[in-house]
Amino acid sequence: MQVNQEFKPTIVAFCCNWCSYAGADLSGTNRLQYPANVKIIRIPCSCRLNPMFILRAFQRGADGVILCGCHPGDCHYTTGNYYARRRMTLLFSMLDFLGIERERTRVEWVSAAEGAKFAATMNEFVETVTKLGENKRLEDLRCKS
Amino acid sequence: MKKCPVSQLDALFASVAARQKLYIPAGEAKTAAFQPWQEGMKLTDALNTVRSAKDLFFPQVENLVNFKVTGKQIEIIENRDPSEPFVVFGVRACDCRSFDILDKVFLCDPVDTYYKTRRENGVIMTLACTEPEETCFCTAFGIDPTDPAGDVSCWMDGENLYLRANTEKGETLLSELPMLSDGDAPAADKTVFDRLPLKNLPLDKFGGEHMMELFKYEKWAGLAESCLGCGACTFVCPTCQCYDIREFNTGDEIKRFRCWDSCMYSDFTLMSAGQPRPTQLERFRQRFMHKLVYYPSTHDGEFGCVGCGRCLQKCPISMNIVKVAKTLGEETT
Amino acid sequence: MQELIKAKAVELLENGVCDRVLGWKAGEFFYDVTPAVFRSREEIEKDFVFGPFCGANMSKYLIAESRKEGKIAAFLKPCDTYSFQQLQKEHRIRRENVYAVGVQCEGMCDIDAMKAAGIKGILGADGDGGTLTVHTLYGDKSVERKTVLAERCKCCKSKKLLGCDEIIGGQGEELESNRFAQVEKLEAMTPDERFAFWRGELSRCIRCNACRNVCPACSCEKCVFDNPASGVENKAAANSFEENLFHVIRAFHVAGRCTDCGECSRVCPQHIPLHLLNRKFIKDINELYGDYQAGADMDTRPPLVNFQTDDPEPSVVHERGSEQ
Amino acid sequence: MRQDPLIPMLAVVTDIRQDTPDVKTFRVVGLDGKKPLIHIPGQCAMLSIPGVGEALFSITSSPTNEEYLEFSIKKCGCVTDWLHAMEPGQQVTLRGPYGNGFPVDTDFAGKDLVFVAGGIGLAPLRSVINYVRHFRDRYGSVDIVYGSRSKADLVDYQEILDEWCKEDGISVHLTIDNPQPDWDGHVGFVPNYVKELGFDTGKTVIMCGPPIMIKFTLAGLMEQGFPRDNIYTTLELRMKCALGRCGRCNIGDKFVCKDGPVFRLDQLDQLPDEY
Amino acid sequence: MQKIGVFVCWCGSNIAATVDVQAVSDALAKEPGVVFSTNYQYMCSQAGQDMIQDTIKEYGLTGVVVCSCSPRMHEATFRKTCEKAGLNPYMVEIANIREQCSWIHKDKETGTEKAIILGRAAIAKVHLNAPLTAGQSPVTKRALVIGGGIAGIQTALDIAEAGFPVDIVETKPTIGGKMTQIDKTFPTLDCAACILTPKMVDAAQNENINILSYSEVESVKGFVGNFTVTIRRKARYVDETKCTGCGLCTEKCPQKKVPNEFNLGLDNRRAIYIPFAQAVPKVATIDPNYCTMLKTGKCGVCSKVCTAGAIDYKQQDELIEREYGAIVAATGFNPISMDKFDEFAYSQSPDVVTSLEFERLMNAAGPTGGTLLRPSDGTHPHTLVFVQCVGSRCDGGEKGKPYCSKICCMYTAKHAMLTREKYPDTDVYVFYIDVRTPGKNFDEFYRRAVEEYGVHYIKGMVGKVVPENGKLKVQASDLLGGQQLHIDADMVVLAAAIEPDKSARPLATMLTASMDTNDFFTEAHPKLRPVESPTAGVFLSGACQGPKDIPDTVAQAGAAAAKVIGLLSKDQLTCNPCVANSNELMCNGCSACEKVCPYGAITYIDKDFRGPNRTTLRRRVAQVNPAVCQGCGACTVACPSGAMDLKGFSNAQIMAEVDAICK
Repeated sequence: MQVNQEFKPTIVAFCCNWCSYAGADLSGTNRLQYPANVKIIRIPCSCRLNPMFILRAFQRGADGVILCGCHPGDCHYTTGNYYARRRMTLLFSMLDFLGIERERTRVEWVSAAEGAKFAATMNEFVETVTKLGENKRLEDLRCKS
Repeated sequence: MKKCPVSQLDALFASVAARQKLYIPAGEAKTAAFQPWQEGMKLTDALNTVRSAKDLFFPQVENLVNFKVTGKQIEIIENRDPSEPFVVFGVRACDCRSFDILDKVFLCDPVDTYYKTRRENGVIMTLACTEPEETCFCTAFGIDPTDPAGDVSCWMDGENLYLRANTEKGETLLSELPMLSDGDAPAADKTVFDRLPLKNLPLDKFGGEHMMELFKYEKWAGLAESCLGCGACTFVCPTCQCYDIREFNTGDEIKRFRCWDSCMYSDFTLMSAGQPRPTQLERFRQRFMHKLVYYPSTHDGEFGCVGCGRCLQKCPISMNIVKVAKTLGEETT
Repeated sequence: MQELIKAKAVELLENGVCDRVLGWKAGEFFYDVTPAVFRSREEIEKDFVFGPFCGANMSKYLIAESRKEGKIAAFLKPCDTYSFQQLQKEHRIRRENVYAVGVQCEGMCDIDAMKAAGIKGILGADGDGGTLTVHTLYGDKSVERKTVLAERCKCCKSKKLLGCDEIIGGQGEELESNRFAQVEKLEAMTPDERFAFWRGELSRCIRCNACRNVCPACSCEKCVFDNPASGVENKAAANSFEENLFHVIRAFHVAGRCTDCGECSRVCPQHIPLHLLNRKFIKDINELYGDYQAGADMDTRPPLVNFQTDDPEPSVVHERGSEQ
Repeated sequence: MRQDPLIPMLAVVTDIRQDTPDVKTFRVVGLDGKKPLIHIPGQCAMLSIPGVGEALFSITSSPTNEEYLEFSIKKCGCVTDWLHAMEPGQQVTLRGPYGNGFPVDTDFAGKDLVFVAGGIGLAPLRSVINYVRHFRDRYGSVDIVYGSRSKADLVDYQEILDEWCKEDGISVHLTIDNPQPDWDGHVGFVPNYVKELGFDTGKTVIMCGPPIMIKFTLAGLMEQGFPRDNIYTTLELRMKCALGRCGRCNIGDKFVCKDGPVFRLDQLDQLPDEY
Repeated sequence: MQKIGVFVCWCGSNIAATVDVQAVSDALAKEPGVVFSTNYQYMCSQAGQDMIQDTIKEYGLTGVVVCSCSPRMHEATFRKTCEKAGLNPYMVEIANIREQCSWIHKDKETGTEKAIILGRAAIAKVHLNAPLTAGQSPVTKRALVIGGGIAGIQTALDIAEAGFPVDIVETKPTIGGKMTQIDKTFPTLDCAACILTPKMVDAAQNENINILSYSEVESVKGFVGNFTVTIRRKARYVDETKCTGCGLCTEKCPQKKVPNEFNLGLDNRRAIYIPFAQAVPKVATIDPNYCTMLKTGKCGVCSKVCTAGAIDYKQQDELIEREYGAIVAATGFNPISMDKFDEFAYSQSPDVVTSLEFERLMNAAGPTGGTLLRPSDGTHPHTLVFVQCVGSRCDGGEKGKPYCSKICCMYTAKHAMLTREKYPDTDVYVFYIDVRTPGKNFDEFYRRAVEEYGVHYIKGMVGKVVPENGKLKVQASDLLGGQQLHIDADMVVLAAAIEPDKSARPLATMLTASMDTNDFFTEAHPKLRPVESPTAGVFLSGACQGPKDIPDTVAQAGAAAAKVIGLLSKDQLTCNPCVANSNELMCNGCSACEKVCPYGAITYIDKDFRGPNRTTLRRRVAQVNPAVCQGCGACTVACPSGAMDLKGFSNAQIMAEVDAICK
């Protein structure tokens, strides 16, 4: 697939406050670079992520949405990420079922110590979404004028 | 009167479509709809479309105007959906009558210019019915399904399509179609219409003079009790025109748009101060009172229903205007 | 069957077991029956019907009816009983106010299937067995009953009547069903094909809310799509995004709770196969987290409020997809 | 731009006055600084802030005011919250006027008028009262009964004191629900006060206020023998288009936005009570 | 409409170098609701905070956005700042333009653009913020220390000294931990037992300390100030209250072939045993894996000899439940297994030992009575090779640990020195990568080993150890000398890396405390909050947080105790006000939220609501206990009607952020 050099996807990263947001901070502290297209939204726990937020992001112009949370078993709230895991699995499967590119959505577990993993994940995700190109299948043209 | 062999229907459509957009009823019986004509598209087998021809003149969603807000300043930006001349073919007599009803609502002072523009741009080619469904009852409202109105009336038998222009717009359209020749349609066989089970819908007791009596009628509760409060009847109805005005904030602009609404919805009249139609009973009653009583009361006795039978087919629980009219009609006679 | 049920309805009313009966009322034709509440022997004798078009899921009505004073008797088909139990599980139905009579079901017919078979102007039908004689404006036609069954009944998952106070027509069994066949067919398509398929279907949506309002799982006091504060409220789908949004979120909200009764597809005026969305969730849940049938029991945790520590990762979607 | 009744004009709020703790009065002019529209007392206009919403408010100022429009608005929902939070200089959109208004030049002409208002209900009546004051010689006696929860909740209190009370041939009867230290006027509910005042049953009554006030005042008036065709009130329902099309304010064969909001009691008697 | 003030921080050059702060504050000034926007060198400085406070007062701000470092750093600071100026602290939002912007981008234009978007998102959120008031919850004035090593003991002692009751849960039959096995301590070379055992006795005798030895934490529920912990007291088959610790049973027990874990299996003990002489509590324990009586029902010798009648073969595990206000994890470390390092022939020759085993071999209370003898033949070794960094500082791969175990350099110097002191006839070689001696008197100590004691320090790695004819052939490279070395050694001592105790991982799950990839507990902040876990009320003491020597451990233990004391000295805790709340008008009462709540914060009541036409409808609705709710938000997504929302992270707020970011 040809990579469109011009295209800079908009990526929304929902990060749980306890692990992944801290992991993102750590990648900053360690000056690990990842593209500026990634914008992070802090949520208390991965289980706070409502599927509506993901669809909202796509509606408003996001090209990819990624959820980062504590590793299963390490949830600050004990079980939150287990629920998030089921919800996201089913949601992503449904989006795939509707023919929407599954590569636009992603869940990655990033601990507070995994600054490097955070940066690597973001780099890789941005690359994947850049290859996919603009989100056309779940767009709202009203928001793109 | 003009005619065109059925075998040349495609050529006829192509000729119309070459001049302006042409909509014809197409698709499987279950999902028939007025669709922009394309090469090879066939008329549907269904008697009528799921949604009525109303959509083409009063679409489900249409932009009204945009606003841009900067600080304390507001800018108003024209944002009408463009409307261009079009022809809609195959409108049945019932749907055609619905435009009389909608016109009275939208074209009275102050004129709704969105609707008016589309009315002016649209040429309606009706098509006479030959094989009605059991749910048809347009005859109860004095509509002759074998002789529909519209800018151009059409009849079709096995061999020919016969066309008659009724208006100047219709004349102009027909005059531009080279494949037409002169010819008169044979007389319609109306016997099947006499066998329609709902043709004698008792409507004598409806209209403005019995308003309060009908409003207070106790059987409304029984009629409304299983209503789910969905908008299926409203949205397939050719005469329902209630709408909502809403806004969508794109982040840059506010788009004010209008969309269909249904008086069956629980939030239709909900306001911060209260709810004048608090239960489904009031909402259900409103819809049928409006069609059978309120509208005739202010429009010389003309009913707000054209008997197309869509709501009979589409109501999830099979409650419809026929059952209401019969129940109310019985009691008050 | 109809006579048995009518007799039972009268008996329950007159014995004081209940003060009203939820059943079906005859309409203008033989197929346009309406769910109705009957309060007297006279009403029942006059209008009560039970036949091949009593498809409506009566459990939805029990949410409101069971909160009223007195006790209501309800005639529930096997699919209705799954919803009935699921709603009890969610504390939506007050069981003590309901006398549930299970009614065995041979599958409901679909008037649109008759029309699709080219039968027009349908006035009535005779014949209880395999063949129906249909009276139309254009003369009598005959049709095999099984060919005009509703789609959902052709792949019936269970004839079991759950949690009823009594049963008419005998208890049934869970059936081997190929109900996921169409989901599988879609899964086998390429994403582009799937996208085209769903665009074609969902673009017909007129947002009449019939699917939502008939759905026993969609029994929210205030639906997010009606709530201006929810951020997803919309009244009419302004574009393809909002069509997708409504149906995805609705399917997600009923995921793990949907009993697969198929009402959404039955009532859709545009014949959108909405049940496929729900079935996709059910199929995924079964495959990823173990078989689960909503409403089948009163105590298991629904899959979306449950977890296993070794659940598959969301990347399973990507991996599964790439096997194609 | 092509015009349509649904496309509003721009207007600007030039002044905001805090009347009571939850009522503010907004002065509105067109972008040219002039009065944006001509109205009849009792008519309404649609105000909106794009992105927040549109709502119908009765025009409080009198048509005789040549310079601007005024709206007295109580804080009670999304749009009104926003209006209350804004500052002068803010542009708004405006369309109207809508509704029938009071028959000030026909039915009211030459009549003795009794205005009965409660709380924010004074807003639509203020337009009529000031109109009547302006053309004082066209009308007979004028009585104004106005009540609120407390002194602080009396809308336009200063104008009432400074202008209405001082004008000859106008009797102002103020009341508040509960006694308070700095109040030496009447204390009690409006319906009872109207009864106490014992107006002549030949007078024309114009009422506006909360439903409960209307209900009991009406009962009192009936008791006293007022004819129903000489009592006027205004209705408020949810509206979107204000053109009699969107269907919300439909009561019987009337649309409140078009055929109302002013109704005579005998007219209301002919309509279903869905208000 | 909020009146929002925007404050953009330069963070010196940390932000300003890659973000045009002036451009950011200018751009954000144009956002709706923003009435003031500025930038400043250090917003967190007193001057910066004063500026915020003055602006709040001057402009009547209802919301504040600070574009600065991570909210994890200074959110609390700025909240306090605003609170002092009379603004509700929850009307503050932080746009993270340092860690998540300036530090990860090099291009100033990109950084500036992103910073503006992040600022916009924060502004969009503040528009929807509502003032929140924190609730209060009581504090149970008792602490739990998990692990009874030197870290746990010191923490418990300090807490107890402050007057708070504290329980120590120790999985072994005695407290004391690893330090009991150590012979001498560096750099002072005082005897470990001499300094540890008095502390153990202190702990045992302190009225405020309750030692639950031979016990394990089974489950933890609750939250800061209000933990409920279930502790399993494993059956030791000896009544603790009756046993006098006379030790008669341990002498008479016929089962003599039980590997003695205290001496790391270098000798044997009995099936009933007291780990060592100074054990606390000094109570015998029956090892059920070896006791003939417990396994076959035949024997009962110990029961016969016990004059106190303390033996109870029928004893069962006991579960006790206790309430605590604070929990300290002090689970300590273990040397890693040498399985993966067989190039050093650990499994092939008993004369290849780990450093901890070497400690036992040097210890007077050890299996050899303190005489250094080869385990294989009991002879005196003449050539010793110490190998450093066995499993430490291994980058990548599964073999070892990526980190430095920190203590090995020093104890190896100690071992080498002690060996040379006791047995001057021995040759001692130490192979090292680097010698790390950053500690008080550490380098001096190491230099003494080299200079005074003549230990051969060789920079280089040992490639292979081959047992041959009773000798250990050591192949190594001398990096400085640039040559391959072959040494015939009598003993090889491996400085095994240390790793967190295996019990730490399940414990972290129970405590909902996070861990790093090496299973060390994560501290709330690596510099500013080194003894707290991110989970409120959970503290860290000792090597469970990272490799430490004894002085560091004791220091951290004291610090953890200070934090615990600070917590327990409060009567009420201010709760997190960002909790879930249920809109009763929309609640269906379906119980989905209740099922996913990890804290049991949601209950249901039947409540009457006004229905249409003056009717009353009774509905089941959810209620959230704000003192128990921790604000994870699981319920908000489980709720289909959206009745459940989370204060501070509401649906509307998050969606406003999404909108601002995607715009």
